[in-house]
Amino acid sequence: MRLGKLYSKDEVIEQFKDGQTIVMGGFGHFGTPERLVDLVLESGVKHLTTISLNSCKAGFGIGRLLSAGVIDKMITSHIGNNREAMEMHASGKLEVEFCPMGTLAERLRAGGSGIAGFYVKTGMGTGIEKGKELHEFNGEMYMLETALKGDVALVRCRAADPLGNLAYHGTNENSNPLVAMNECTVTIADPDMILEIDEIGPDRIVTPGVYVDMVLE
Amino acid sequence: MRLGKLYSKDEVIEQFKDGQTIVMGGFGHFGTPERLVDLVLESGVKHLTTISLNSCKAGFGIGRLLSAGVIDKMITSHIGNNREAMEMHASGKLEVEFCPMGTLAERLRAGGSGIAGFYVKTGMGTGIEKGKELHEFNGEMYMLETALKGDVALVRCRAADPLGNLAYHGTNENSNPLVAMNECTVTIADPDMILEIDEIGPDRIVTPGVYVDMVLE
Amino acid sequence: MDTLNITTSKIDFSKMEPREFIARRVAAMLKPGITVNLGVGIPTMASDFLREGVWVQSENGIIGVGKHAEPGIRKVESYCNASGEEIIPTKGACTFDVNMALGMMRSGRVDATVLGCFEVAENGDLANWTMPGKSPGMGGAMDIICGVPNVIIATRHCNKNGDPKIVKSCSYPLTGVGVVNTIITEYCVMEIRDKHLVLTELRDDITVEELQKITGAPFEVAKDCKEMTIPVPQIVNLYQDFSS
Amino acid sequence: MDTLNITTSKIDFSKMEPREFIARRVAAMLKPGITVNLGVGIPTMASDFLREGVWVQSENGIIGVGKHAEPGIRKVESYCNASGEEIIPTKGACTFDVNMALGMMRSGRVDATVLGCFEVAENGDLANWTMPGKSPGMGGAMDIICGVPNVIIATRHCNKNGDPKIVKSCSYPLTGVGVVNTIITEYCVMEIRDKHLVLTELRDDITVEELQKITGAPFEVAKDCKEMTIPVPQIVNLYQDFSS
Repeated sequence: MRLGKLYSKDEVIEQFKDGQTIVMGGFGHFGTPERLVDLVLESGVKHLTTISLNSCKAGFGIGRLLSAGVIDKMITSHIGNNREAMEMHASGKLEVEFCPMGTLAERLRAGGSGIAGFYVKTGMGTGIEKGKELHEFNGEMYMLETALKGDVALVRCRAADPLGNLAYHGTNENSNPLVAMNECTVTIADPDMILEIDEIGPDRIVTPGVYVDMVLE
Repeated sequence: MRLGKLYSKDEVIEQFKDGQTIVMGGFGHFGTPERLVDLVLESGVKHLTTISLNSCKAGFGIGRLLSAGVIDKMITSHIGNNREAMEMHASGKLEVEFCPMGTLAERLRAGGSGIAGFYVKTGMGTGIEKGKELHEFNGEMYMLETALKGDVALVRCRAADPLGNLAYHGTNENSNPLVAMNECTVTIADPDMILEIDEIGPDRIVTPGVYVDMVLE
Repeated sequence: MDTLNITTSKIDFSKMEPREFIARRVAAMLKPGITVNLGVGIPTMASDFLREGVWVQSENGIIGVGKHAEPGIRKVESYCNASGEEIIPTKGACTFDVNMALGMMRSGRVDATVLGCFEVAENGDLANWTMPGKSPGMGGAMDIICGVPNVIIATRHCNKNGDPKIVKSCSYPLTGVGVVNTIITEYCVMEIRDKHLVLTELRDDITVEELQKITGAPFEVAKDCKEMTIPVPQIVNLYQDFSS
Repeated sequence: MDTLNITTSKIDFSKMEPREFIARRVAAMLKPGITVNLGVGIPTMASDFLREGVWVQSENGIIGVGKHAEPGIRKVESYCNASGEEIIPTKGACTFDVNMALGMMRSGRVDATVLGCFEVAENGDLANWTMPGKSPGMGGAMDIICGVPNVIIATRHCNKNGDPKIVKSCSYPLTGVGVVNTIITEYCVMEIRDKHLVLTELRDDITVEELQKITGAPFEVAKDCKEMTIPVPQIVNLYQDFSS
């Protein structure tokens, strides 16, 4: 019998398929699910779309998938700290859909909490509002941003328990709780440590296990 | 010289004015800022509008303001566990604007994070969508809900530090972090205990001090 | 949401307070491994009778609502359920803000909810938030049912005037449209299938004809309609994976 | 955002790397008690030179960014700034998710931000996310400037081709419309007042005429235009209330 939501490497690898949209936590090389990136690479899947805050530093997270040539398109807010990403984008080898970081984060949250869309002022007047629905509230114009969902969510966390409850540490938290919330087909956590039930504690758990399908052993 | 954001009873009382909209944390009699309710009553202000999840149990939180006759209007999701509120409402002595609890909570968050409005399915087809803007997303209808803001936010928390960083405990958390986030003129915390700077810890702080104006000593 | 195939024992229903009976029958219906939201009233009573391994979610911000606390055993009340009653959190519980609690339900992360009602109609419509002279409000109910796939109504069969709560069409403002899957009263269990009521369990001290008289809408009797009983709880392992 | 009235000391600018000089001047401008967001590049460098009591917010989810960490002093990298560089959190720091980090800025809880630029126009327009052949992306910049009241640009005066970055009108796609308040380069401090540039500080090794030649838009010289220096840091109390 399985012990809660703890899964082996091989069971996790089975989740990856060609053409999936992968939502990944992390900022720069902080809080990226490196063990899960290993497994994506090991699975040999291709033509991925990724959703992440940025392209990570080369050699970490999304950056490793990029180097392996398995990403067709990135939805992200920033690739400036990864020279390879900048070059692939400039030469047309990589499609990048830019979205402001706060809007992207909010869209991931919306796509994990039954909110279809929301209005923000972010980027009004810059041109990114083109093609979006605009709405006036209290004399100011806002643009409609819609929920974003992926197929597989990859989450890095400090601690997990067998129920899938997760806790984060420092700025390695970054987008990970939002990625974990997002309504993907499968949500997989890569914890630094696996603790016993109740060891994290009710107040310290940030992502309840109800959001998490698998914890990589 | 003032020690951070710690304020005395008298300084807090000065914040209350007739006709204000008070946003208050709490659910039932759990996590209600009772010391701040004392001060609202002591201030003698009247004709308040309150925004809260529910009307609390009689003798607690909003319920005490209600008994004192200082509330003209409540924006809330539930008054069923407070007989006095039910009677005042039924007899026309109290105006109640009902809003589904999740929508209300989300509106408080929106009103504290630069989001003017958002679309949810909550209540579609029940009649509460009347007069609201509807929008179709992926073949389903959603209604537009708008941000809600108050004048004074009253927050109960487990711990505060002199910088105004707050932490919560158990289900006393409920709406308190959302109330603390809400863009009010003044946000006041009622902590069970005041800890030294760094005692709560970076990971355990739920409401950063940047949201909080005053901590009641 | 099937009842587990376990030993059942005969209980003398006539001596049990109807609300407790309903709460016990609801509890027996909830399968270990699921996460269930329990609403104000009879539903929260069910938490005292649940099998281990059933996770109770409450809209005030917790997964892992356990039994009701004995008065006075602790100094600081820090955990409550949807009815605002003090509870003991279970092992493995976690708490969060109400925004996450309701967002979790809107987005379908909670398997089932048990709610009370003023009226429930044969087409699955639910009215439980306002009626002339009595408006408790919707609380989290509207948010809950817009995402939770299995909506169970736990209610007395008739209201205080003796009128049926199960009706052809709701006369009070709706909380949800066509959302109810199952109704549990002190007399029976009914399922709503294709906008019609189907009786699946009936107490042995009431006949189908008697039940029809106190029910405001026609119902079909399921071929495999059973006697309404309360199965004996089963001990389970908290770590167990019930998903398969 | 005035410079505090404190002792200033003369520094030999000619020996200081221009980026460091800019970062130091930015740091000196930030008053204890404020919360400031520091963007990628020169702005994050400023955190090493700040006075105590200045709270640095970063869009990756922290208030209390301290100095850069020495490489290898800790095994687990758990705190970084907007540039993805490891930092030591200050006393009183707190961390949170990026949603709160950006929501906090959209809703005006952060007093100021320091950002880099490709171009900044005399009317306060800012371009710093995409240009032909180079598109780092906007990161959090668009979210930040839509709510933060004081936008400071910290930048080299000219780009790598020697062309002015301060222009009459931005030629690249905008990050923000009319949002910039202050520009700090290795030569000067300019304020944008009523859609015009006003020179408020100038280094003593460059003349107004020379500065105009490398600036792509006309500027007015403030009556009280001062020599550009770096005030010496002042020690303050973390608990102090600077709001009054």
